[in-house]
Amino acid sequence: MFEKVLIANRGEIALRVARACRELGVQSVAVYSTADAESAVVRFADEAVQIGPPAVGRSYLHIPSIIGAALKTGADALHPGYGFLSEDPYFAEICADEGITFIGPKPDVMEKVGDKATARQLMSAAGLPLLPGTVEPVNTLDEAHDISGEIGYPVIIKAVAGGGGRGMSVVHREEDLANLYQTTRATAQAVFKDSAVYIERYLETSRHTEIQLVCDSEGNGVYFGERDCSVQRRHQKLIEEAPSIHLNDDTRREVGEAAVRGALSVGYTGAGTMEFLLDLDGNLSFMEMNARIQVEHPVSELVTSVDLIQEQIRVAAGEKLSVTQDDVLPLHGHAIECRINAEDPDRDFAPAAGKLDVYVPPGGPWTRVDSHCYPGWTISPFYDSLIAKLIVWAPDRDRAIDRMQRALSEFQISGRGVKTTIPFHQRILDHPQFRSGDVTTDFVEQFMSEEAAAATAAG
Amino acid sequence: MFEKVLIANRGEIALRVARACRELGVQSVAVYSTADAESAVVRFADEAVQIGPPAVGRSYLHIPSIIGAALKTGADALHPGYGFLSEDPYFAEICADEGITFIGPKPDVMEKVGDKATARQLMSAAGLPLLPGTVEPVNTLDEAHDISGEIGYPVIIKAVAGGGGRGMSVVHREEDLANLYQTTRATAQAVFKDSAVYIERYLETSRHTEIQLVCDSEGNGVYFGERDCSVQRRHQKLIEEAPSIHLNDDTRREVGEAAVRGALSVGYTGAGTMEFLLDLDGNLSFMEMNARIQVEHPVSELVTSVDLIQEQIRVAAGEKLSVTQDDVLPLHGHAIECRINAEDPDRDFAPAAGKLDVYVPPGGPWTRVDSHCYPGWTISPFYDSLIAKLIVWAPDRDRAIDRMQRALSEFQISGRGVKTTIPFHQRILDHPQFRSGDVTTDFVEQFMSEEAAAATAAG
Amino acid sequence: MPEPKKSESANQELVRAVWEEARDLIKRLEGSTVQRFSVEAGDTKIEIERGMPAGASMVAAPAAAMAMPAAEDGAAGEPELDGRHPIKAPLVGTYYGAPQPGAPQFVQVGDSVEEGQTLAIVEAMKLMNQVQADRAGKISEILASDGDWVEFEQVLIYLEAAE
Amino acid sequence: MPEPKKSESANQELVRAVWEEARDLIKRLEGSTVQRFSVEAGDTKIEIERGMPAGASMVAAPAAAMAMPAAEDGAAGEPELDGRHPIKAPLVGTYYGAPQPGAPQFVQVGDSVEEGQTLAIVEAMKLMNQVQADRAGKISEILASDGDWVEFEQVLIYLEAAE
Repeated sequence: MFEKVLIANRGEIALRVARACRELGVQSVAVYSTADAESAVVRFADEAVQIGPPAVGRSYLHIPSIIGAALKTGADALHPGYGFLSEDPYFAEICADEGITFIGPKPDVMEKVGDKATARQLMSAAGLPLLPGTVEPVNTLDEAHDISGEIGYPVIIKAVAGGGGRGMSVVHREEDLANLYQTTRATAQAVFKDSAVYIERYLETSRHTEIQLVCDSEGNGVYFGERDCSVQRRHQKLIEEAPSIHLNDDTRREVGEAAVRGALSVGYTGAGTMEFLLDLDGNLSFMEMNARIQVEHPVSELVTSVDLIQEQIRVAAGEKLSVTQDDVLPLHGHAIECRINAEDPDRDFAPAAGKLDVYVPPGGPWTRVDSHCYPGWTISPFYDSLIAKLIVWAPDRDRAIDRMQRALSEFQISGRGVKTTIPFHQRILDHPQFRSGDVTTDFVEQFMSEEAAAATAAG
Repeated sequence: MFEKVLIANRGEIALRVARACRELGVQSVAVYSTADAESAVVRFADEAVQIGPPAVGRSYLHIPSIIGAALKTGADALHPGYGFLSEDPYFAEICADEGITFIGPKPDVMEKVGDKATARQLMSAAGLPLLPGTVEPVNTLDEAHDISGEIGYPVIIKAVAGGGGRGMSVVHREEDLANLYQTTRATAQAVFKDSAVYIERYLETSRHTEIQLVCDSEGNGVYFGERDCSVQRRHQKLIEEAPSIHLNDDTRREVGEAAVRGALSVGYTGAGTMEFLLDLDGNLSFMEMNARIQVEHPVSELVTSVDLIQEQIRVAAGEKLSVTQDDVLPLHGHAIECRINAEDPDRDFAPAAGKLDVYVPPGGPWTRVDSHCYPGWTISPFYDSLIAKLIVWAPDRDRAIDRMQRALSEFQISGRGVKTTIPFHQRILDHPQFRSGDVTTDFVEQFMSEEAAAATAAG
Repeated sequence: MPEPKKSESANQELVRAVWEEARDLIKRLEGSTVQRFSVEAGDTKIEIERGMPAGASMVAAPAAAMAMPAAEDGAAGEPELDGRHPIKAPLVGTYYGAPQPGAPQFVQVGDSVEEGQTLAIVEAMKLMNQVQADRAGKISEILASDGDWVEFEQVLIYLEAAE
Repeated sequence: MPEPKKSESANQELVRAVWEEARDLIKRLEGSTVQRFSVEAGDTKIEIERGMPAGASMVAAPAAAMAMPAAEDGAAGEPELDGRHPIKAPLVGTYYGAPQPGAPQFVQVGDSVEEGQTLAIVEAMKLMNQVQADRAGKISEILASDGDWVEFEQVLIYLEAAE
C-alpha cells in the first residue's frame, strides 16, 4: 500500500479521498489555492501545501505546482479526483516520469478511451452495442449524406473531441444536413481544435444509464451495477440513483459483463464508467467511457457495500480487487443522490454563492452527506457551486424517495446571497412521473415548462 | 397507519422518531420544556407544544401535561422514546384510557417484564438460560445461606426492583452474606420502596450481550441479531457493536429464537431487548428485558437493513412486521456506535455542558450521526449529557474500527466549558484489546487504571 | 471558527480604540435584560451576546407566580409591555373562566383583583388547577375563553396597575 | 441561528442607544483592513465581522508582484510589519539564490536592489522562475536557502526601504 497520497483536487471529492486514505492508514496531502486556505480538506489531511492563487490555471490545473507539492511532501501516489487533471494523459505521464503513481488508468489507455471515436471502435469491437452510425470520423459532406441516409433521420453530428453536450447538432431533415455538418465542424475546430465529427442515430428520448466498474492490474474486472442519471438539466446531472428500475438482472449481467470485457480489452485499470443510452424499448447503446471516479459514485457504493475510492487506491497500489463479481450482486436496496448546488432555480440556476452563516446537514438513518462545507465556509465564485451531495439508502425506491424528502426537509443552509437547489429537488421528487420512475433525459425540461405554465396560469 | 404521533421525549431520540414519522408520512408532534424551546425536534416536527419548565418532574415526566398536549393536538398515538415515561405501565394505561395508542407493549405485559423476578420466571419457563440462582425472591437469611451454598460463592444479591447497577451487592465469602443481605434489602427498601431481593451466581467477568426483537400483534416475532455492549463505565454504555464476534450463527439462532419465544409467551408487542451475560466459555444467561427501544438500536439497524423505529410504529398501528426472520439473517457487515457525551474524561467524566459554538459532525461513507445538536445549541445541565451517537458501518469489524477512528478524527465540537468523550473513545479504539475484540464489562475499568498507572510513571 | 488573524489583518491602534468603545458598549448592557443584540450596516454586522447560566440561556420568560410553583425554570425577568402584567397558564390543559359550567366567570375585564385571588382554572386530566393573581391589579384583558386548550406559560390574562 | 427576540428580551430605549454606539464602532472600521474583530469581557462577547467579495474573504494576503502575474487572486493588501516588504515565492518549487550551482548569489543582505532586479529563482519541473523585486530597496533578510522547497507565497526575502 502507498505511504502517502497527494490529492490533486478540492471540495467534497478531496475530502472524500482524504477520508478513504485515513481509513486505509495512508497519509494524505491536500493541495490548495489561497481561496481554499480554510477548506475542510486542508484541516483534515495530514499535510497541506498552498499551490497557487484562486484561478485554477495557476493552482488546481497548474501541473508544475502540483508535481512540486508531491515532490516536496514525498507523496508516492496522487489521486486526481474528478474534473481538473483527472483525465489528462499528459499529467498522468508526468506523474509516472516523476515516480509518482497516478491513481487511474495508464496514460496511453486514458488517451485511447478519452477519444470518443477510438473508444467507440474499441468497445464495439469488444461487443458493446452502439447506436447505428459511424465509428470512424466522417470527413466529407457526401459521406455524411450517405451515412445519414442509411441511419435514417433524425441523426446527430458529434465532435469527436466534444463532451458535456458541447459540439453536437441534431439533424431532423436531410436538407439541413449540409449546413449543420459544416457549422458543427467549424465549431469543433474552434472549440476543441479538432474538426473531426461522427454521425449516429439521434434518440428523441432516452435514459442516461451508466455502468460503474473497477479493474485491477492482474486483469480482474468487476462491475458495480448501474446508475440512472436521467434527471439532468442541460447535461448537468441533478439526481442519480442505483439501481436503474429499467434494467432486469439479465440485462444488467449482459451489459455489465460486456463493459468489463471492453475495459479489460484495452488494458484498463482503476475505476471507470461506461455511459449508455437506454431507449424506451430497453435497448442499450454505448456512448463513451469516463476514465475517472464520478461525482455520483456513492449511490453505487451503497447498493454494493463497497468503498469505491478505497478500491481505486488498492488496485493502483497493485493489490487485487478486494471483491469478486458475486460479492457485489445482487444489488442491495436502492440509493438516491441529490446534488445540492449554490444556485437559484428561480433565476435560471444562476450561481448564488456566498458565506454559509447557517449550515446544518441532515442526519439519522441511512442518510449520507458528502460535503466540504461547514458553518462559516464561503462557497467561492472561483469554483463549481456544489455545496453537498445528499445520498440516502432504503430497501426499495419508494422508501428511498420518502427518506430523501425527509432529509431535504431538514437540511438548513443560509447566508447572504446564498440560494440552493433544495426546493427544486423537493419539487422534482414530489412529481408523480419521478415517483413512477418513468424519467428520461428530457424530464427536467418538461418539468420546468410545466411549472412555468402553471405559474403563468396562476397569475 | 396513524395520523399523528406525539413524541413524549427530547434530544436525539425525539428527532429520530420525528424523522421516522416524516418518512412514513405520519404527522409528528414534539413536546418541549422551556429549556428546549429552540431544540432541533421542535423545529423539525409538524407541531410542537410547550409542556413545562426545564425540571423533568413538571415537563417530560409530567403525565397530565403530556396527555394534555396529545389531546390538544389530536394525536392518535404516542411514542415514549427511551427513559422518561417509556417503561411506566401506569402512563401506558392512561394513554389507553384517553384513546391514545401507546407505542410499546400493553401495560400489563410491560409491568410483568419490568419486574425482574417475574421476568426471570417467565423467561426461564420459556426456556431461556438463567444463571444458577433463584427466580423467586429470597425472604430470609437462612434461605439466602442455603441458596448461596448451592450456587457456590461468589454470589450477587440483587434488588428485584433494582436496575442500572443500583441495589446489588457481590458476596465473595459466606461470612459476609448476613451483613450484605441485610444492607441490600435495606437499600432496596429505601431506594426502590421494595426490599425484595434475589440471589444468583456472580460472574467475575463477562460480556454484555443483548438480543433486539420486535413482535407484532398477530403473534409474529423477529430477532434482529445481538449487540455487544461490554464497553461500559459504571454500567453506562460507551461503545456498542453488532454483531458480537463471540456468537456463532448457531448460538445466535438458538438464543434469538428462545428470546422471541419468551417475548411471545408473555404476549409482548413492539420493540424490546433481552439482556444476557455471555461468560468466557460462551454460555449465555438471561438477565432482564427492556420494554422500549434502546439508545444503541442503530447498530442493529445497520446490520439488518431494517428501520426499527418505523417497524415499532407499524406494529403499534396493528400492521404486520414488514420483514421475516429470513430477511434479516445473515447479519450484514459490522456496525459500531460511540456515544459522544459532554463530559470531561480527565475529571472523572464530570458533566461539561454548555453552548456549542462549533459543531461540525463527520460525514462521508457509512457514517451516521444521530444527534439533536447544531451550532449554537446549548447542552443543558437539566438533562443527560449525550451530544451525539456516532455510528459507522463496514464489511468487517476491523474496517469498522478504522472508519470510526476516521469519523472521530473529523468531529469538531467546542464551546466555553464544553468537553467531550471523543478523546476517550479514540484511546479505547486504539487499544489492542479492543481491536482484538476480547472485551468484558470490566475492560474500561482496567483501561482507566492502566492509563492512570502510565500517567504516574510518566511523571 | 477560525480565530480572527489580528496580527495579519488588523491595525493595532485602531483595534485598541475599537476595543475601548466595545467595552463601553458592553457596560451599557450590564444589568439590562438584553441577551442577544445585533446590528447590520451594509456589509458589516455587529453582534453582542451575553452569557447566562447554561440551562437558562434557552429558557423563555418565566411564568408569573402561580398556584403551582414555577421557580425551577430559573429564567430572567421579562419586560412588562406597556406596563401590563401577564397571567400565564401553569400547565397544558383546558381553560375555564368559571368554577363550573353555567356559574359566573371568576373575573371580568375592569374588575380589581387582590393578590392570590383565583382568576381562572386550567384543567388537566380532571385536575382543576387554579390560576391566581400573583399581585393586585385590574383585569385589562382576558385572552382565553372557556374550553380553550392552552400551553404552558401561554398568556391568559393581562393585569394593569389598579388606580 | 435564531433571530434575537428583540420585542421579548430587549429594553427598546437601551437598544436604540447601543445601536448608535454600534454604528460609531462600525464607522471607525470603515476603510481599515480589519475583517474580523472580537472582544470578550466576562460573560459578554462582542464580535464584529465585515463582509468582503465572496471569493476574497478566504484569500490570504497577495503575493508581491512577480515575474509571474499574481493579479487574479484579488486579495486585500497586507500590513508591512516593521516597514519591511516581503518578496514571496511565485509558485511551489525549489529555491535557488544563484543562477547556477557555484555561481555567486544574486543578492546578499545589505545589497541595494532596483525594481525589477532578479533576487532568486524558484525551479519547478526544470522551469526556472525568476523572483524579481517589485520595488527598489535594501535586502534586510533572506529566509530561504539553496535547495529549499517553498510553497506558493512563502516569504523568501524581506526588503527594507533604501536610505
